[in-house]
Amino acid sequence: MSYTVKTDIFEGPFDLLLHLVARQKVDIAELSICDIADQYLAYVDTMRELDLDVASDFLLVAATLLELKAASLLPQESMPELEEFEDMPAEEARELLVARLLAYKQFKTTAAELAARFEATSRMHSRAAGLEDRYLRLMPDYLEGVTLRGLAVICADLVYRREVFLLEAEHIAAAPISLEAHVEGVARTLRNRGRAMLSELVMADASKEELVVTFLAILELYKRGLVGLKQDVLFGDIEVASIEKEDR
Amino acid sequence: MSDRTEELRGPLEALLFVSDEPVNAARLAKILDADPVEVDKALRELSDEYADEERGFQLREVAGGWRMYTHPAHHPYIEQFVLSWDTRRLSQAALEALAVIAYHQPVSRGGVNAVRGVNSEAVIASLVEKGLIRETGRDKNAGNAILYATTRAFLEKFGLKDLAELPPLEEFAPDPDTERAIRERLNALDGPTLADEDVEDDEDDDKCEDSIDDVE
Amino acid sequence: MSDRTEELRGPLEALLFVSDEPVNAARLAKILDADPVEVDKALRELSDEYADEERGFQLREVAGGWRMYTHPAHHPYIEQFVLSWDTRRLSQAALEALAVIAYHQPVSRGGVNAVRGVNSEAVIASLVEKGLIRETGRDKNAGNAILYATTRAFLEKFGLKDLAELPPLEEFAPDPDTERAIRERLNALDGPTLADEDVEDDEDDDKCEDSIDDVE
Repeated sequence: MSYTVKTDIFEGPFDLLLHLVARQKVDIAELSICDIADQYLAYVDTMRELDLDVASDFLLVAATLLELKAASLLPQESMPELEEFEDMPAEEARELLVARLLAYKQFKTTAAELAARFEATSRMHSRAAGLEDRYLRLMPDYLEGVTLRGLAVICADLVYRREVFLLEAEHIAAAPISLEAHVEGVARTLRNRGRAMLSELVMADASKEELVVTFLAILELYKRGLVGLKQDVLFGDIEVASIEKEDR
Repeated sequence: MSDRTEELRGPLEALLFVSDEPVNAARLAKILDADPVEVDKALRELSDEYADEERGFQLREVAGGWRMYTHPAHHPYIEQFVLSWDTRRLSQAALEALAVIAYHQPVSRGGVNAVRGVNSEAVIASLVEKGLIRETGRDKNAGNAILYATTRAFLEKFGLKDLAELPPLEEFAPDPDTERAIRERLNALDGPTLADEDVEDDEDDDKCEDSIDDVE
Repeated sequence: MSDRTEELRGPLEALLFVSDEPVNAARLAKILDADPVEVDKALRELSDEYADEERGFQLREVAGGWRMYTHPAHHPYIEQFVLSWDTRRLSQAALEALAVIAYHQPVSRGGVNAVRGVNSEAVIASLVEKGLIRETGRDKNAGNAILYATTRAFLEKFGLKDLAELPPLEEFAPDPDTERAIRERLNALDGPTLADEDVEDDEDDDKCEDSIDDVE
């Protein structure tokens, strides 16, 4: 299956943590949250170079591990606040992490079972030959109400949307503006301020290219689930708000 | 076969042959103007007959109905003949998300994220597009987050009669050794011994709602 | 049946069951790596067997080869069954795929995906089942991807003599060059880089993702 070839890519922070936890079969007594945390961070570090977006998914668990590590070194110290594990004593945070990991492990196993079922079922083929001609006219009219013109409009619309999209993208590519840099820039601003209007995110003297890239950056952040968008009136200013990552 | 089920065989085969989805016995009985119990019996006999005679096709009960499929033994020939390498596989990420949805349905994206520990938006969209899951409502208690459930196509593609046929989730719980190992390894060396506290149920982790709805 | 033709029965039934057109004995023999004479014999025996046992389907030799058909004795039931089929209309996704296929045929799944910006596997399968499109060949230059085209039923539904009668897309597009540009792009996209092996990574088939690649 496809995932077996990407050996060093993990499907999420729990997947990586599970891998690290399971990898060391020996010396259980020697292992500690410190080792795990260090290994985890080392991995996230290499990942960060490869793909910042992927790495960001892993940071909450990294932060939790760090908290646990700190707690194990300095049990009396109070811990910095963490989003999901906020105000939670280290022990509880650990317990939650263990519970999450166990639940994830359970579903990973379940997924493997489902994959096996899917694989087995996909070796049995239903008949997709369609009806014999004599029955075709009896079939319900799945295209009821659809006109030829309607079909053409749908196709033209798709094609046009796609075309504009590509043209815009090509246009931007010509300018030395990195979308990823803008994504980072917008994300940084939002991290500091929580929310901002689109008009505030683009400089007053921004070129059309910069405007477009900033807008694309906002769409990209929206797609990644990092920001929410709100526009009160048509053609009005757009509010971009950072989303607390409580659902990670 | 009894006389009656013998009579039903031909018409049943013809209907099943042309059907593009699983059909239940009641519907077949109605079309054949026959007793549903007889039809059900005839279907089971037919299914056994195909199996006994090692025919190229089989009759299976899936997704709430009966449908003919080729026998898996002949898959390599069929692949060569029509399907080529057009086999439809699912990524690990998609399978994980699907597993969570299958067992916790109806469940929000936040619920799936919580179990997987990672944003599952893209995989959920791809599962919807593949027709394996669908939107089934909104969670009023969680910012109107969209709830997802599996479809009939899911049952069919996974060879399940109904959702009750899903193997119990408990079967997949990590064994005590794994659990102990995970606990120990995430434990501080000198930390307090962990009591066997209740493992938190992830279904209830729905504080993580649809992130976009939060803002609006 | 002789031992050998007995052995061939299962695989032959499986192949004929899924085939949507007559297949000749030579082709079947090649796929099964069997003696064409034996295959021909097995086909005749199978055909007789269906007839003797009054099965719901029959195996007939028609122009171009062998094909399974429903038995005429059961036609009234089948007609009633087909008439009872769910009249749900096509989803927006299915209409989009159909529109793209109508205008760009023959086109691969990858080509439809490229225009729609999302994976179209499930809708294409449903359009085939509904008899609106069909497989029409393979794209040798794109990993043997299956090519799709509309069916005669599609033409009849819209009262078209042939595809040339489809209203020109240009009438509906703001830019007359668009269609040509897209065709060129589709051809480019259909190339080996977008071979169908990649379909399992559907999460990546996303419009936005494409855009990032394009920009960088």
